[in-house]
Amino acid sequence: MKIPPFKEINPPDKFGYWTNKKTGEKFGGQYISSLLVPNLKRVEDGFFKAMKDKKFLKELEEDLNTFIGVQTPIHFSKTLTELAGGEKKIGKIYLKRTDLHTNHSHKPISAYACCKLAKYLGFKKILTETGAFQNGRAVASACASLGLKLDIYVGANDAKKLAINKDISALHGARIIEVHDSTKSLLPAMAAALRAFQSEPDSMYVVGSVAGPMPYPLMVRTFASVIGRITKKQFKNLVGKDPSTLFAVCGGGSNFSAIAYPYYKSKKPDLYAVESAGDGIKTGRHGSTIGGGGKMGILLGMQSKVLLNGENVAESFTAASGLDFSSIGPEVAYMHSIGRVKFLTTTDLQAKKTFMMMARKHGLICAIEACYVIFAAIKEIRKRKNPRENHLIHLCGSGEPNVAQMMDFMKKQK
Amino acid sequence: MKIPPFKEINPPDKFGYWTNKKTGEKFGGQYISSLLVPNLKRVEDGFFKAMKDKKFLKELEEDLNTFIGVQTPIHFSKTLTELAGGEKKIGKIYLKRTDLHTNHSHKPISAYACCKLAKYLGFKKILTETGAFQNGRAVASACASLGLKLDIYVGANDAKKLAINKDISALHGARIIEVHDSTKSLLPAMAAALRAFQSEPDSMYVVGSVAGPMPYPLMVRTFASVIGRITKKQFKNLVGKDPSTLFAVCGGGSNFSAIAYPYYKSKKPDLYAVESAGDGIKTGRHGSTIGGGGKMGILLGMQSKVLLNGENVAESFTAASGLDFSSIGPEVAYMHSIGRVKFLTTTDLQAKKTFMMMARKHGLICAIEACYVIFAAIKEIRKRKNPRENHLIHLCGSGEPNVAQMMDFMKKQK
Amino acid sequence: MWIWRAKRCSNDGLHEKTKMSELNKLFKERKKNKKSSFIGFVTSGDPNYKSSKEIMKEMTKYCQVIEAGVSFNTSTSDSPIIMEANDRAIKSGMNMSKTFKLINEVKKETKTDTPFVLMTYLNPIIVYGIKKFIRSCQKTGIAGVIIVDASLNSPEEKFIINGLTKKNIGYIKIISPTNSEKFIQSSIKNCKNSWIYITSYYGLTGSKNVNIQNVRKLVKIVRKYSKDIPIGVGFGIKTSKQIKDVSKYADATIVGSAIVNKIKEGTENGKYGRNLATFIGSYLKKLTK
Amino acid sequence: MWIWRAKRCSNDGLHEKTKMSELNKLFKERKKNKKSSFIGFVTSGDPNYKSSKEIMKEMTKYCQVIEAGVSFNTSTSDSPIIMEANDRAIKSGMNMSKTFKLINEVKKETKTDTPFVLMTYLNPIIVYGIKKFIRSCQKTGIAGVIIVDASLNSPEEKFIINGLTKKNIGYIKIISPTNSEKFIQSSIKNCKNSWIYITSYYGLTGSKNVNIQNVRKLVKIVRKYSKDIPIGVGFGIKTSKQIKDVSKYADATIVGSAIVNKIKEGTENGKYGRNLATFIGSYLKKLTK
Ligand SMILES: Cc1ncc(COP(=O)(O)O)c(C=O)c1O
Ligand SMILES: Cc1ncc(COP(=O)(O)O)c(C=O)c1O
Repeated sequence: MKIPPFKEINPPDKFGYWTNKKTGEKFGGQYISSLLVPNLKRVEDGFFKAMKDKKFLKELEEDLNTFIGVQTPIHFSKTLTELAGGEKKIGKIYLKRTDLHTNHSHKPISAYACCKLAKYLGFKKILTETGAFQNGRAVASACASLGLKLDIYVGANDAKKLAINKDISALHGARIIEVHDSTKSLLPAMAAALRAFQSEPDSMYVVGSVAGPMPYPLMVRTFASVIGRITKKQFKNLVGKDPSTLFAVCGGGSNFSAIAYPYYKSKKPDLYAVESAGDGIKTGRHGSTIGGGGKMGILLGMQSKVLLNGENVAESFTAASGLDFSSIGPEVAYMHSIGRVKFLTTTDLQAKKTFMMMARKHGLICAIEACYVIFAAIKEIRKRKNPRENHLIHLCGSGEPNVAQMMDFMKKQK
Repeated sequence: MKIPPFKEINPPDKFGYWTNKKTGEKFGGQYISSLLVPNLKRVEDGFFKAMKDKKFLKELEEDLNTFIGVQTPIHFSKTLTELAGGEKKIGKIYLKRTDLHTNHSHKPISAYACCKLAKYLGFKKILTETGAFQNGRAVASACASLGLKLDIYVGANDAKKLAINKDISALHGARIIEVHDSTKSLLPAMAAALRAFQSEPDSMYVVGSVAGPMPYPLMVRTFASVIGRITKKQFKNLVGKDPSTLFAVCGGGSNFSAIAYPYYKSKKPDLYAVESAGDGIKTGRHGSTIGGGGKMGILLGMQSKVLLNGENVAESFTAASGLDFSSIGPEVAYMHSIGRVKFLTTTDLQAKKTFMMMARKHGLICAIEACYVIFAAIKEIRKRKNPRENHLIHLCGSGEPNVAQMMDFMKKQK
Repeated sequence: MWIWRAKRCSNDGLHEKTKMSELNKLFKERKKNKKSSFIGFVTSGDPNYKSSKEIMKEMTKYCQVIEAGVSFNTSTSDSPIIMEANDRAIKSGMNMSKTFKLINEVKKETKTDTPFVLMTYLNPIIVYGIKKFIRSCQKTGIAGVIIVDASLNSPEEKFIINGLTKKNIGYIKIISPTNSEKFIQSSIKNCKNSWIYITSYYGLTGSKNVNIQNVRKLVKIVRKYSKDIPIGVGFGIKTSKQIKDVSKYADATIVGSAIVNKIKEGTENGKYGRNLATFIGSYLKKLTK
Repeated sequence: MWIWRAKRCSNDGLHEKTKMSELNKLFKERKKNKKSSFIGFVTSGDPNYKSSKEIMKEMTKYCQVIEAGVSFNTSTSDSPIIMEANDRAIKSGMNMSKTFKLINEVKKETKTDTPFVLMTYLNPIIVYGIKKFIRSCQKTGIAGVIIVDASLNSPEEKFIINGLTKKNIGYIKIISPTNSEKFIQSSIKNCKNSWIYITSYYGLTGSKNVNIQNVRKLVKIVRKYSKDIPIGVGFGIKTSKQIKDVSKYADATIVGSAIVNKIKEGTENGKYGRNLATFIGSYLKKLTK
């Protein structure tokens, strides 16, 4: 199948803002030091040029198809359908199998595409940040395959953790730089990568989600939307119409917008983004920017909803390293503010139990991130109780990186 | 794409033998205790019945397409093509991306299909053996998804090793049974699983390769050949003709026959099976049944080439747990004996260096098993030196299970 | 049938014929006296050559037949108990030719007429050489051979049966409760010159207790196809009471795992050689009284 | 231009006007005497409120202007040295309102007329409230504001510039060697009521040594678009020699990382309060002599 071409259906204004006309809230923008201005301009101009360059697009399509493997199936899940009440009560539940990509999540698409763009623009090196090396691994793989150097910035505390994807990033030849600022976790690592971008003119920064200063949120969702473009067509072929609901997890929002983007302007499906409620919203230990009452803030070059601790950005807490982010991408925050996307939350415990259920009953080792969305989806689908509906859940990654954590959980459950 | 239907082009005789007419050598058969006779009959009859049952085949096809994800791409590898000398010297090198399956190797296809057959035949439980839990994980995933119980037999020494696929098998709910016989490794584990099959009439044995008593070698290659059937059609669509050469690794032979089967009766491509030479054939520490001069023997219910140590089966040595087998499947041994398949060997060190090269230069974390075939293929393709050729390498799995081992190797290399 | 065999093989000399008749006579004679024969199984060379020889010598006092297992490291049908015995034997350097040597020495040193039956897998035979194997059986005076994984359709089995039959050596097949009548019928055909081995349950040796129900059923089926083929029963026989119960239906009872377990126990308590042999002997005495 | 500003903001009272003039006068007067102004940077509240106050008080003796950083934990443009200072300040409970309080107290206690410039990111301002921020600047007598991540196109910058201008408070933009002339021209426009900040290289504060080549080039470009806007130069200035070299081209030199490093050194050696302040003081004395 050819990848349906990209169509811009939700452009930001020329300054990079999505504006909620009713509230006046502005999402996005480019909040950066003057020193970063030329770098961002080079990336932005390059991105728009590349998106019009047929040769670039054709090569990218071939690489995505055969190197990343984006033509993943949609699986009709009898197990989940039955779990939610059965076809006669709730309709059918489908899983989009993004776990089957090279490097096993949605991240490799935008990581690869951004690195390909970097090469196209003549950059020799990539800078990126990572938490649990999910983005780190995806970028490292892309850089190795494209012959680019790579520095991965990681919080010193995160770097201490054992992680298979960390080792894999090293095997790909990436240089791993520990960041000792602030919470020594993802947020300062991202800030450090942006700072490095300000020092190394021959390097291009690649971000791990639909966040950061323009053009990053736009660029990442445009590249990542390959998933949604394929899915939309696949689902129509399979079921005959668009899904009634679409559920995706939301850390920074790349995973959500990757699949939901092509549906932004249509009435159907109902869009649900699921955040990690950590130990529970009330405990304060969570990663729910929307569900936990995040406020407008400006961080890492963008304006969006942010979890704040006074004037500083608050730390987020979640068992899912991929959801450990105190803000969300500006476009997703905008889509929420205009009411197109509903937000749900799942606690860590619920997600872990869902992981076990998926392993035991479905034969799938899902990324823990995906388990937040599966749990919330089943709950919501049960509520909707409509046998004529078709539900689509984004199974956004496979769970090898979570195995050690889940073995502990299994032992404790016994 | 629909999976091209199975056609029997290389049937064994009614007693389960492939006979080399020139030498009189017989491969296959059913060498088992009388107690196993009824069980094997039930499986054999069931298998032939299922292969004629349109409903069974249709369901299986859907599951393979959307649960296992068998429609993986063929990737034109610029990196390997250049490494081998460039298009102008050696033609083009393609990789069949079997690493993109659920559970990341070719094993899940036959594992899932056999378990599906077990369910179809009314068995409640599966018995299987495993070395490094590659087969164990594949069967565990299938059993979880199909609602079957599972006992995995594993040599006590193998069980001690840390292995992510072992943990994953446990997460899928499999019972893991340690075998303390003999070398406490794969071979006695396989014998133990067959013995269990003799004790539990409600359980069906599932084998990890194209080995064991009939109908297992036949059944596994028939199911696994899904890969080859898809590949043959894909390659024709992509390149316009069949490949000139086809390279696949060979432990027990399931991986080789999975992709090579549909080409058995045609002149093209030249078929190459690659074995592990361990520390080098001359050291005696290797896993090359053919390359290491294995003799005809009878083990685990079949007659085939075997590495012997006096009257006993010899232990094999290799860094690749998936190739740690002292024999090869009877059909592959037969194909070799009639000259249709050439055998090559790669040492552990060469394979490990290839792993590093693939990670660094290709951005892929390949199963170590796949690295044996990549190394041997490049070497052979360089020798052939024919710019009009198209080469196909079976990238049979992804290398997460090898990461710890390879990190050690990388550190020592420094 | 035996007569026909004897006739067909009459050119094979008296020695073999006598042996087979002896074994046959033994079963029948003891049956007349309402006594079943007792067959003791050990892995030859367990725990090592010397001790095994002493054990077998001791066994000739209590067993009407000795079944000697040939150790094989990839056995597909033995219980863990016997697998361990195989491991012990292999570790001590045991193989096919030493097995023949061992039995030969036992026979010579005890001057016993206790018949020996070999239990083995095909691979050791193939590696040793089929023809050589048959010759060695003949030379050593082996009375019968059980090949666990020789299936009815394999060319090897046909070849071996022919060879053994020519030398007037018995070929013994195992049947189990789940085998079809057709399979049982064919098996009996292959055992024409010896006896048939019934397993009392579906499973591994030593894993459960003998199942008399199954034995009765199987004997009935066997008798449907052969009035007089001797029947041995094994699997799960551990006590003298069980021996007596089974003997009501069988010409012979086979005890394996229980004896092998005793060897393990003795070995673990530091017994070797004669010491170990008398330990096994006193156990067999109790078992067979 | 300053006059125009003063006029437009004439209703804003004398206090602010005087301050701005003072700052402006300062630069010009010292320039006349071939003396450039020295701007010292510290993170306010580093290592804690009390010590920071003593340090700032001490700084009034050696600095013509004090640049006080508002700590922010997700800074996207500070060197690791300054990030650490931010961490120390945040840990000790520093925030925007305490920064105003601190500066207010320094001013009162020293009765100094040394102007203060705030360096901050947008987020702390937004959370504090933009209007409230402007009011507090006015109340505290802040002379100028640098907002690192306020971009030319953001509505926040426009809003803040307007507010500050009305209160006659300077707004300072940073430009660097890689910025386009167009960007520099727009930046100058935004700095009309204050001065423009030139970074001597492309990178982070304190990461390299000052690059005079770049400074000369940038000064030239700035002068193309404004004959008289005061120019401050920062990034990589660590020695009195470098201060003198840069002063040939600039109205002011800014030293940040080097001072902050000294604070770290002092703190690590157990110095706090006045003790730490005199330690910094003697360093500044050498640096500025
Ligand atoms: C498997 C998986 N799913 C979802 C996410 C969340 O993606 P995003 O942060 O862009 O929402 C991640 C992030 O690492 C991930 O690895
Ligand atoms: C990735 C991979 N490739 C190849 C093989 C070898 O397959 P076979 O033993 O059937 O030849 C294995 C076996 O585990 C494997 O896991």
